[in-house]
Amino acid sequence: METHPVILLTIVAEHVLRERLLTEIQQAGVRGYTVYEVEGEGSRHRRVSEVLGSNVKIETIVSAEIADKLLSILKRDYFPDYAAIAYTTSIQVIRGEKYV
Amino acid sequence: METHPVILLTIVAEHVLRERLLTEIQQAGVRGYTVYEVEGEGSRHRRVSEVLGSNVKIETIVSAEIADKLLSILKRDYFPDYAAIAYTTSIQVIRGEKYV
Amino acid sequence: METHPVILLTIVAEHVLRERLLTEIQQAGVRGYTVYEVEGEGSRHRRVSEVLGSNVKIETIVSAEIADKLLSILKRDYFPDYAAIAYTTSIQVIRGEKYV
Amino acid sequence: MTDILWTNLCSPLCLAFVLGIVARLLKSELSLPRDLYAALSIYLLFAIGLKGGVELSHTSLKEFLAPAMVTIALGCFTPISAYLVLRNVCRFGIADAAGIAAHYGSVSAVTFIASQQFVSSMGYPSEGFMPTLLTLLEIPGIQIALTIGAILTAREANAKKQLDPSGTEEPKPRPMSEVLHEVLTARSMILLVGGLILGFLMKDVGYKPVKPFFEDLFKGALTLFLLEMGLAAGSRLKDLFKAGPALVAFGTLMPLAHGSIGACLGAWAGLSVGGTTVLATMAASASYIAAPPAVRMTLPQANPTYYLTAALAITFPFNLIIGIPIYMSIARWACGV
Amino acid sequence: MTDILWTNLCSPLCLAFVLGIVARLLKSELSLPRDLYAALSIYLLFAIGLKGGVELSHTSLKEFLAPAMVTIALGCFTPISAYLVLRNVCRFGIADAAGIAAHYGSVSAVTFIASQQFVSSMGYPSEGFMPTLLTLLEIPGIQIALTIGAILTAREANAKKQLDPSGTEEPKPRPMSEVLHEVLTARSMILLVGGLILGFLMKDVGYKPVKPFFEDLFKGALTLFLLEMGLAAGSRLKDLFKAGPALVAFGTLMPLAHGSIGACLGAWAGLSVGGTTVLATMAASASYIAAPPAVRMTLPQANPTYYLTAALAITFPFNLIIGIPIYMSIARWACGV
Amino acid sequence: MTDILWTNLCSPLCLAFVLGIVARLLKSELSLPRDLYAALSIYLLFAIGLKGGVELSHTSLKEFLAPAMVTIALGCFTPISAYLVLRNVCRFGIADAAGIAAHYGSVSAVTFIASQQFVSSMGYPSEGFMPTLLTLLEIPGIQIALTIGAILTAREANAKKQLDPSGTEEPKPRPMSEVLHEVLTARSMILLVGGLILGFLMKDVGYKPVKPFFEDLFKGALTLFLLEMGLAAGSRLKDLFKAGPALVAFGTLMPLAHGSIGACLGAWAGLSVGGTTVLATMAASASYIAAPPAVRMTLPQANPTYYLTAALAITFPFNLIIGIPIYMSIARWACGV
Ligand SMILES: Nc1ncnc2c1ncn2[C@@H]1O[C@H](COP(=O)(O)O)[C@@H](O)[C@H]1O
Ligand SMILES: Nc1ncnc2c1ncn2[C@@H]1O[C@H](COP(=O)(O)O)[C@@H](O)[C@H]1O
Ligand SMILES: Nc1ncnc2c1ncn2[C@@H]1O[C@H](COP(=O)(O)O)[C@@H](O)[C@H]1O
Ligand code: NA
Ligand code: NA
Ligand code: NA
Repeated sequence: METHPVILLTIVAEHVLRERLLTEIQQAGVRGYTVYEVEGEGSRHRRVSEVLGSNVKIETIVSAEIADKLLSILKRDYFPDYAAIAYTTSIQVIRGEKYV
Repeated sequence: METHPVILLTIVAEHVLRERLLTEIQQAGVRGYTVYEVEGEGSRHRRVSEVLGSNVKIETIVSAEIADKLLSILKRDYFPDYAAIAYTTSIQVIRGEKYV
Repeated sequence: METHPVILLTIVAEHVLRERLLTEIQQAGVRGYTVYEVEGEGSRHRRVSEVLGSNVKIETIVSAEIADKLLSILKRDYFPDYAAIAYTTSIQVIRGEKYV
Repeated sequence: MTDILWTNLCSPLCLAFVLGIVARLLKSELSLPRDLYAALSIYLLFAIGLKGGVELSHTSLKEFLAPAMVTIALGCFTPISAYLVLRNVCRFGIADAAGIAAHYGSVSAVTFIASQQFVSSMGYPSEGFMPTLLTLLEIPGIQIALTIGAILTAREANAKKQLDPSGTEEPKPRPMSEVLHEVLTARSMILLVGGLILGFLMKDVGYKPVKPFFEDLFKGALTLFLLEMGLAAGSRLKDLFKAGPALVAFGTLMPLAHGSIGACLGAWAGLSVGGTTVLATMAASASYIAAPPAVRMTLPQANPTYYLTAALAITFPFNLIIGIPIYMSIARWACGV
Repeated sequence: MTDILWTNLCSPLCLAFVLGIVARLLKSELSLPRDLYAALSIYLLFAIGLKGGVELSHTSLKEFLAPAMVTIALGCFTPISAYLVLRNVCRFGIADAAGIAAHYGSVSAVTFIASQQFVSSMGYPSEGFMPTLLTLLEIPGIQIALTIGAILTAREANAKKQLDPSGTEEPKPRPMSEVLHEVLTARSMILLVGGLILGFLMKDVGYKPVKPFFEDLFKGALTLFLLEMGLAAGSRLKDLFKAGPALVAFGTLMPLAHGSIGACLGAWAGLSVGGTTVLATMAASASYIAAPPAVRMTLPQANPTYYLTAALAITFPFNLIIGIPIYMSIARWACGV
Repeated sequence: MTDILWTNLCSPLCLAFVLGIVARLLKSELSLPRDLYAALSIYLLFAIGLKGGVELSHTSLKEFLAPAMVTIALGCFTPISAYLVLRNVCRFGIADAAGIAAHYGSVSAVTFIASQQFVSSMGYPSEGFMPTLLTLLEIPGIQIALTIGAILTAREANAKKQLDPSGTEEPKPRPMSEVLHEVLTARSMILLVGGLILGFLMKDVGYKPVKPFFEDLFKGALTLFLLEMGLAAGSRLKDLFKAGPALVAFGTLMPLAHGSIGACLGAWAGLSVGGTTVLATMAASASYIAAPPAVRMTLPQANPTYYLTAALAITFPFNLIIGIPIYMSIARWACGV
């Protein structure tokens, strides 16, 4: 089976950001996303999930440019004040044209 | 710690396919799987989760051949009519023999 | 956007281990983790989730040394008697210093 | 009549449904947690079954026979009539027509309950064995429509293949027996039928201690459930435009037709005004618990937007708010009251 | 007085809250499943609304007007007084002061309910329209404090930038209208206001069949909810040290001040002893359902440890256990009983 | 006797359990959502505790002392007798024998409740302090069996190592104190003991307003819970073959032996027929809420298939359907009725 390399961008962020981040990635032009609830701890070590909900994890398969664009937005608007991380993984898909 | 490269096959599909896909991967000879509920949107953009449940994500660590076999089955039987995606990631494990 | 390669260590284990594994990774010096509930089947094929809960998946972004240390601990203390697997993935982050 | 409509609209059930729609139109983040929704639907189905089973233990087979026959007849007739109208009048494709017909051939449990509540609040309690009829009506419609869909789409695909044999590989079709097993052992069937049998066996003496849970809380729990259904319907409203006027007309006129036939047959089978109204409502209603997953799995080519919008955003509110009072009027006429 | 305090402490609500704290201190794994917590809060808010709406349908506009005015006045005054005290006396930064003030300017629904239960168990039932006042008080405080915070932090940021123009790029600020929409359509608002309207429309006749669900179970469900709140408060106790004595003093003295003002205004507006106590409690309470997400989204620079610890681990238990009986004493004095 | 058995079988509890098994055998997709299961078990444990605590506030220490002593004696005896039988008669390994014994040394809360319901429906209500005995019996059995298991497996491992010192590195053993802490602060303990203390403190006056929630709904909620237990037991049925006839014999005869001893001790301690039956049932029952995670964490070498199948698929249904009526017969004889 012939496969194509694409990028999987993963974002883990505090729950109040859920709708904002989904809007953000859709505006950046992604073709789809997968999202689910997770828990976690990080540098901000805030145990606030009782009232503010836990974390949300968003995964989206994108081209390198869109990944880059989204990472800059995250760096500017979210990383300074919010609990949020992001990383990219190289993956292989069979329908390359579906994601770019 | 000595590690071995193997393949992680990830499938995200609409919820009604859950049992069928699990049967499918077990028939293909996988040695284990991990499965959880997610939400998402893709090219089919169907907001049907109120009644049909959301999506399911299935992860299974497999050899390259089994990954290939499963991808062909998905391509033939599921991608045309159902909301479903699949991708593979290269990962490292310490008990390589456990997964092939 | 400049990115740095780091390691994502993923552990999937039976539910009773949740608190113990989180303590374990924190003692190993990780800077954060993400955790969520999953289901699964593996070589131990135990359908015990009715009473013992299902599985837990722990993801932590770490340096290669900590990943190695944690894998040895898992190998010695958990893999022999418990339902548990672990694998590592190479990922890219923009704030490399945040995770080591 | 407007009086009855207004009373009906101010019932907790209708109001909660409308609140759900409004909340969705206001783009509120409100939604019931998924497990609460599942818990409520388990509770409601099991409670209907139990109550029905207890009542059934007071019923003689004789009273029950004619209504049961009539119900099965409705279960065979409605999917076919719906399919023919959808295909020939509304001009839907085979898969879409069969998919929608499966919903209208089956029955909506919540509409059923709402009609039960309505007739008893109007002083016409329905027969105790109505939940048994509900279970009789649930399955055949889905199976018949899916069988029609499976046979005709396969024939169509074959025809295409003969024209162009170089086409892409076909997906493996699913055996019909698997689908039947899924529908027969679906959660809603087990809870309804299981509840019926349990209620029948435990009788009044066993039911009494669990009655505060399964009966006294019933209407309140149903109110919450309708709030969630309103949310679901609200988020489908904008699909009404995609669906087009043909679907809207179908979703309101077909129920009226099926309801009228149901009312006549019910009265003929000797049901009371209440029972006749409930039977008419069942015939008029469209399933959205059992049918959607069955159709999705078996006829994936059918577009879910059509069948979900029709069942949830057109026919359900139509029956809840306007239909049920109308069916009662017809039932009163048919029963000669 | 100690008698009343002891009775209050032995109420199921206080006991369940204490049990939650103790369980957390013992490091027990106990926790309510997330969906149960969500289900209980939906149930409680909707039930308050419904009940209040039914009662409202018995109320004349005249009785209601003065209390409503007074409540809105409280909603505008308390966030400002809280902000000024936090900024000038407790020496918090702008964002932290505004964030905390948003909580104290709004109202805690559970504290509200606890005071309602308390006064009626003491023989002073409160007015039926109190839930309406609750909804009036919920929003303005949050908006006012957030507006103060947004304006002043923006001014501060501008000032900094002029000193050092080479600073890093600023995050895009969020439009205030988005925040207002979020607060107005938040789950708690829809359920409370929606419940009020539904109750008002369905009247006693519609409410009766759902009463076993929404009224008889209310106190038991609230007991479970307080168990979870105790767990949440217990896990914040160690933050008390991080928070420092200023926050502890603020979290107990500010409620006393706001409560006294609320009691005087309530009595002046002609409320009964029960109603006056409940209004005082609302003024004294700090929101932890509506305020935290609004503050987190709009003022991310404000440290959540401060506002959550103050609202949940200081003011909530203080009001629940000691505050409410005190406000009732003040209310009795203010009403001249 | 067959009469009593039939009545018992037609109780909502047994019927719901059987429905669950049947649904699983039919391969139905039915399952309670996970949070509903958790919610029900929290509710049931807390409600037993509360009710017991309120009743305890009516009990003199004198009546309570002898039954408490006898209960602790049972808690120390049953894990040892179970271990010896499993090891020497059924020929299980050390870890497996200790793991299973931990379950039979502890107690099943649902079996306890079922026996309470059964005796009161038979006209022999049990003493109010029975839930206190339940909590006394829950812990010691688990601890004793785990201690036996930990010591003996360590000794065995050492012996092996001396024979073959080149073996692989051993996993770090877990400190016993951690396990004790986990068992003592487990959810079920906090809810039961916490409920007892709360009930004791709030007395009838505090209990009254929460009674509709915690008491009137109890049996209905328990019925739903048993449906889920039936599903769980049903999915273990095929493990019965793997488990072998020794385990089946153990899972039915050991309860009879423990139940008989419990009945004699209960009658001797002055309990009524109802209380004696309930005590016998507790002795006969096997835990499947507290014991499994404790055993899994401490004795991972023990195969969960054995202990879960024994507790859930053999002993639980045996006690529920046949055991409890038998223990009542023995209790009547022992009490001389
Ligand atoms: N090193 C890490 N590995 C995995 N997840 C992390 C890590 N650091 C942070 N996270 C996740 O990202 C969320 C926000 O992190 P932070 O901004 O560091 O507070 C945390 O709550 C975790 O869910
Ligand atoms: N680009 C994407 N990135 C991540 N997940 C996706 C993407 N596209 C689709 N998905 C997931 O796969 C499901 C089915 O996609 P589709 O078949 O495109 O409708 C969606 O509901 C998403 O959960
Ligand atoms: N090949 C695999 N692919 C994905 N997940 C696996 C695999 N094998 C095991 N797992 C997960 O790891 C858990 C423990 O596996 P095991 O120790 O093999 O019983 C299982 O319950 C699965 O959730
Ligand atoms: Na129908
Ligand atoms: Na306030
Ligand atoms: Na026992």
